[in-house]
Amino acid sequence: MKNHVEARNIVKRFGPTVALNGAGISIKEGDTHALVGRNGAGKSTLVSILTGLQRPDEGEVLFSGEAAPPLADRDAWRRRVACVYQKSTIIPELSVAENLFLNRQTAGGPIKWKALRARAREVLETYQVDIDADVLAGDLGVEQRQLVEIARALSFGATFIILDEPTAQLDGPAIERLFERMRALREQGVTMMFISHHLDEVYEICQSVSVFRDARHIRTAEIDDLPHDELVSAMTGEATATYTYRSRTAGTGVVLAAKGLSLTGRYEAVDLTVRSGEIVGLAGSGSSGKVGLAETLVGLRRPDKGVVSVNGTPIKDVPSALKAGLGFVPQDRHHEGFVPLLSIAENATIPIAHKLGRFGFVSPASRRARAVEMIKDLDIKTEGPDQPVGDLSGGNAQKVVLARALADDPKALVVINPTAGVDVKAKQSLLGAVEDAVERGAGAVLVSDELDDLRVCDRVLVMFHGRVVKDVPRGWSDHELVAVMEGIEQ
Amino acid sequence: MTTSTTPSAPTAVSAAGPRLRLTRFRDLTLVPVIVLLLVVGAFVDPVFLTPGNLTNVLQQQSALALVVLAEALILIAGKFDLSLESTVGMAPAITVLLIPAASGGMGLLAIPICLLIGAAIGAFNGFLILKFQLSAFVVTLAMLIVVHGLHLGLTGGKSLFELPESLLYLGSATWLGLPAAIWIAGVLFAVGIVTLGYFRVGRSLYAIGGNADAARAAGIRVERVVWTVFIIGGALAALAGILETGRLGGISANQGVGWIFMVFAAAVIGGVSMDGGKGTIFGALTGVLVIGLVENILTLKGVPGEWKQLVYGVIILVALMISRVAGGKAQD
Amino acid sequence: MTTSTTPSAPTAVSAAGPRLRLTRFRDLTLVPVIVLLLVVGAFVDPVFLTPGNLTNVLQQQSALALVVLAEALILIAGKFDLSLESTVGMAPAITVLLIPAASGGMGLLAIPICLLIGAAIGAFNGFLILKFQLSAFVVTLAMLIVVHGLHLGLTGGKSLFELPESLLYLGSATWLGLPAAIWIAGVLFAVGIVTLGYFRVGRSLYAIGGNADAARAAGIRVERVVWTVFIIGGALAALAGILETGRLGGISANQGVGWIFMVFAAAVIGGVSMDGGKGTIFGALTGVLVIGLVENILTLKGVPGEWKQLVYGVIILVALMISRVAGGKAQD
Amino acid sequence: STESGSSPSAAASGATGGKIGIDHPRADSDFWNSYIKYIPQMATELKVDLMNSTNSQNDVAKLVANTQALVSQGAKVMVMAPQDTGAIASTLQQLENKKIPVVTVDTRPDKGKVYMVVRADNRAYGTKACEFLGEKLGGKGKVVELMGALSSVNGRDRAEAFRECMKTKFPGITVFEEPTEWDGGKAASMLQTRLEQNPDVKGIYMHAGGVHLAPTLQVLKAKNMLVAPEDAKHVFVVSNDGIPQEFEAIRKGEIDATVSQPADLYAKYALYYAKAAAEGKTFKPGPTDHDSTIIQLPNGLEDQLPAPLVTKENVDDPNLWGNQVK
Ligand SMILES: Nc1ncnc2c1ncn2[C@@H]1O[C@H](COP(=O)(O)OP(=O)(O)OP(=O)(O)O)[C@@H](O)[C@H]1O
Ligand SMILES: Nc1ncnc2c1ncn2[C@@H]1O[C@H](COP(=O)(O)OP(=O)(O)OP(=O)(O)O)[C@@H](O)[C@H]1O
Ligand SMILES: [Mg+2]
Ligand SMILES: [Mg+2]
Repeated sequence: MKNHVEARNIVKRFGPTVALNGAGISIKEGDTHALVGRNGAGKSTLVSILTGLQRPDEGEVLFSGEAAPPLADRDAWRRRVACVYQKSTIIPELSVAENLFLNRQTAGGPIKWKALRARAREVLETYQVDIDADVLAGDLGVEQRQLVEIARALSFGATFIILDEPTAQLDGPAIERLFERMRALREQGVTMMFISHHLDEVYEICQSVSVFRDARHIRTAEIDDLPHDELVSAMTGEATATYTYRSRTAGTGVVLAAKGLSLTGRYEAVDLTVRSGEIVGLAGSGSSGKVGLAETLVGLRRPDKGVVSVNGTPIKDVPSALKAGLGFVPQDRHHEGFVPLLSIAENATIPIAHKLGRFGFVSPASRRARAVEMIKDLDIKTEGPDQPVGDLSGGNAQKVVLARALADDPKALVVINPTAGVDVKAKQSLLGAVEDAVERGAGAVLVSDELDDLRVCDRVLVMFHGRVVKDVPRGWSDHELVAVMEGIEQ
Repeated sequence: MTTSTTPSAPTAVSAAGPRLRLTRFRDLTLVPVIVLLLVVGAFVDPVFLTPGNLTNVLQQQSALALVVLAEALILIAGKFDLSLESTVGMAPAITVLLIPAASGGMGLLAIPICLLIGAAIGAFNGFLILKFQLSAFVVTLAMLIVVHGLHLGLTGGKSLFELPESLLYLGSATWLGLPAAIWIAGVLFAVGIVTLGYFRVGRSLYAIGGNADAARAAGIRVERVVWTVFIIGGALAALAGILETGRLGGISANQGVGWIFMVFAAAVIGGVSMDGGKGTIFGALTGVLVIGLVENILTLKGVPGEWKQLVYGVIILVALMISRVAGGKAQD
Repeated sequence: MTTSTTPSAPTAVSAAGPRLRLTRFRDLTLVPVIVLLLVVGAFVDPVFLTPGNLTNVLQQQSALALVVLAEALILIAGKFDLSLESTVGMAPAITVLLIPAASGGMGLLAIPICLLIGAAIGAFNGFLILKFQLSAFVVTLAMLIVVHGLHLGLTGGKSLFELPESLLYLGSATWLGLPAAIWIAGVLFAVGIVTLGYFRVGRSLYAIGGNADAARAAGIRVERVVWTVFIIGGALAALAGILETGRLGGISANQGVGWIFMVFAAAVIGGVSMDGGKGTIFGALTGVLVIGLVENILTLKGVPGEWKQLVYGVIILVALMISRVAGGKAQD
Repeated sequence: STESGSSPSAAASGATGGKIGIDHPRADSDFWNSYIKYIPQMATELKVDLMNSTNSQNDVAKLVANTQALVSQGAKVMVMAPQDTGAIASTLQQLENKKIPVVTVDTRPDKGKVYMVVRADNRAYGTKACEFLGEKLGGKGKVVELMGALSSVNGRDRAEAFRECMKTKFPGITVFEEPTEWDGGKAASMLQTRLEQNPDVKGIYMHAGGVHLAPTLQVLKAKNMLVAPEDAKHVFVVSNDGIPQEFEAIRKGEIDATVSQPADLYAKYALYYAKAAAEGKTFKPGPTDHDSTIIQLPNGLEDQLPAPLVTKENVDDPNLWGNQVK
């Protein structure tokens, strides 16, 4: 089989940063090829070069052995390669139909909206996407938006598709549906490049894999020739053991309790108790209400009914929850996790600022000292506590958010999707830190879409349509848990 | 926004249904306000509803309307231009200095030259913002001062009233019984509505204002389009200057000064967002009309000068709240 | 989508080093500009560098400086307030109407009442923006008109000359050989610098402006802090009005009108971003000084009136470019 | 449709002629506020059928809009005070086409027909101020001139006349021209800077007492230069407008003179000529019965009302309008 896509000796610099340093990739026709590497390895940069959004400083891109078209000819690029970018390229203010046909609403002359909508419906139908072409894209959920992106990508008739971390925001069933689609495309002979931090997904869907590390290409292999351990060590550059889950016994004190909690449209009649020394998982498929519940537990949302108490103190908002001894990691670190322009030290110490000086004064020296401790404890890779968090890689930024949650030695910990978009190694140390905190006597709630994360939990509460339907003790199998989450089995 | 999306398919996500319908009518938010003003005006003074008076209102607003059109385009594309108000006075003034009234045949060049000056200012703004990557707000704030400074400096602050005929024509002529200015503004708004509603280049403004990176990925030449919008904006402001010059018969050193506040008020109560990608040209037009009608009613009613500004401000605030409540979503 | 892309690899870390250092010195960007202006000024006129003249510059800028301080706080917290300029005139004017000069002992209440009026305007702005979820730009644009309209309406547009002594005192007194206004502005800037640099509540402004949701999740009471900032901003603008009133010995109906342009220019060339979360109070202060020095030099040099504005605008534009080039990052 | 709705005040006062529309130029200046206050009073005295007045807030575009509205409401004569005399030409043309006579107050339109211009001679203000200062200073020394806005024709008239007179009659005097945009804050800053640079300034000419008086006194006071006229350190100050605060300052010896721009006469004769126009009367150049002269302009007539120089000697004259307002 010949190479469908090839990139050779690509060098790309952003100012002093070298994002790609002589890296390359070659993908065989009809292959589903994985690209893996730690955060900041240069994966997305390669994507932007392969899709003609950025010009490499050095090196060349070939499609089926031919040189790539000039950058200005976007349509030529789009016929060759379609892409679902890591950052959404949906325009929320425009309708789904217009998003599908962005900048090609018409070949010339005025746009015929009715015809456009009909064409959009056709495209959506062809790719079996059940979305109304008329709604505003901004009103769609994450999965639906992604489907629109995929449908749009495919509608160009390209035979090469890139998917940059498409699964990072999807839950289990949605990922499964995506994979179904990818398999169907592969049957039709479409070549794909798939980027993910979930190595099990790579094993599930891909035939071959390339590993990038520190802006360089490290290795390319058939997936069957590269066992999990070897893949991880290729990514990290060192041998990394698989994560070992620890066991512990829960204490007696209740650190976090909710009674008769309801929030219209999100969840209903939830009771929950978390004791010190235990980790309670919260699982559920998309829209099951788990995040809404977790956000209520920390005071971000006010329930319509019921009370949450931390350490016996009823809470009414975030400040009162923090005061009662709660620490938490919010769902989306970019959205509500950290302030990108502020330093690590500052981000990590916001909730304990009052302890770093008197009368509202915050001593920069003690703040720094605390931050240095945290950096050491959580093994945050940084040049120092004064570096803005916005400059950190995803995993390290997430560690800062966790450091903030742990800053005040919390009695109760609520952690939502802590490992989203984080690479293997960072994932391990994040989970390790949560387990450490619990061993120190805290009680934790861990909300996640990832079964791997849930494995550290002592028990998992499964939610379905806004209700807690089952309390699953440790020792579940993937299949078992997923069945409950899907509402197949009670 | 999106004049286009009609909810028809039964598959519509239930939650999206009502919201969709609201957004679709968002650019009609001010229509009831306009109806209300027409009723109030009729009670205030019998003259109000006469064709003569309504024509006057339209004519008086036509120059401002063109600047609102320009600003709406720029806002929809996600940028900002404060310097338009200075262009309104400066472009015709410089034109007069270049082509004095007595220059004979050259006089025909006055309009193109004036538009060119406006376009050049827009191009310079675009250059600083796109190539120098400066914030549009800040660049055009400085340019507002610079352009007006040029006007003051070159004219010595004096009003100009020996103007070439061609510069006076558009603002003072009557075509088919209506002032030419109304025709011009009307046609340009129609062009704007159609272009932004039905043409690729117009739709690309929404894409750029909504998500510039996504627009770029879709093959829209973002820089080129934005630059063009700035240039068109400058030219429209210059045209507004021409209409105003013709209407007033002279160019004072203050022509256009202070307009930008009204321009933003009109655009924003008309539903154009400061964040880009939202709003329609029709909505902006309703904003202009509301402002024009309010002014006219206050005048007919003879509100004392010292209270006029308060009444005016309160009405704008109320219109804002109405368009906020009717528009549904929070602004930021 | 996880936009989580940022470096941990050594290649990238090397890059962060210099950038970090640059941002730290960003608020010193204008210091070389100030030095340059001092040198230029010394050449323009021997009087320039005398303590008397420099004191004058500081005194003339002190009222504007307080409004810049207010705007900088509000901008850092990620909001906007255009109505400050109207408060500068309106708050002292209403105070005088409430407490006429001849009211004896009541006169001592003048300053607190004036500050309260300013605070009330800020509180109302905050209310509309936070509770009504209206855009700050738009609300305060309307409020600019409303507040000035109240000033005009209640005073009938007249200048007020008969002022209570206490209202005149701060703007005209001399303490330890320096005008009191300089001391007041100096102390408030020092308080601002220390609070925003070293105090929890000050740092929270950066957190809110940088990412309000993250600030909320970190336990900062975002609404309360933002509201407080609006109230402090209004009170500072009222204090600026008091200083200006004392300096001028009367309150004209136009006091403060048009200031907002200078305020934004000063804040922005001083490195305060329109996007929130960026900039320092010290930077804003350097912006004020640059503007004051430029004005002083232009006056000393006797630049003809009609050219002054142009020169002025060009200098601001150049200062902007300098702070852009020195500051490193693109603005938006 | 224009003659609908006869005003009740017309019937009550038995006024003749026709409805008179009046637009005021601004509501934020002391001089104009006094003028605006005189208008209804004079209208009753002269039995004029005055419509609701409008205010164009110093914006010529608003003036045009207001005029159109007043005309559609049935105005037969217009009284206006265009602060910007260039940009009113087409409006005057339209009014002429509609046979509506126009009386302008304070400013003389450059183009377009006017029935009568009611104003004092602004050039004379400049000359009077120059002569007064020139004599007091003995023909030498330095003078600061706080000017208005460059775009104001009255400001320019005063400045030009002052400049011309200084050049020809007192070449030994240096004049610093400061454009203040009618802004008290700018005036204070510029004066302060100029005094720092030239501590030997001996005279100040202010174009508008309403705007410049308070800041000037405040700056002089801060510099300890506010001393009696007998003192050698005294700075001679000539103001313009004739508002009560200026008279007060003259009495206290803080300033030396002002030109009284007669707000009351402006109001009175604006309405007087408007009524005459409505009744179809005509006037000829020459002296009038009220100590003024009508002169011929290319586009109409101008009644040049007397604008006396007020000094310590005549400051208590009860006929001065500034002594009549309370
Ligand atoms: N536009 C840009 N300007 C400056 N630096 C950039 C830019 N885009 C990427 N980089 C830098 O290039 C490097 C590689 O980034 P890239 O996004 O390709 O990583 P990635 O492998 O996709 O990481 P992730 O798994 O977190 O998505 C990083 O150091 C990143 O900070
Ligand atoms: N801001 C919001 N306003 C209104 N409804 C919302 C909002 N966010 C989520 N919902 C809806 O509330 C329900 C529960 O959402 P929640 O986020 O708690 O579920 P989830 O299990 O975390 O889902 P996912 O895994 O997709 O994030 C869903 O129907 C969702 O669409
Ligand atoms: Mg990436
Ligand atoms: Mg969720």
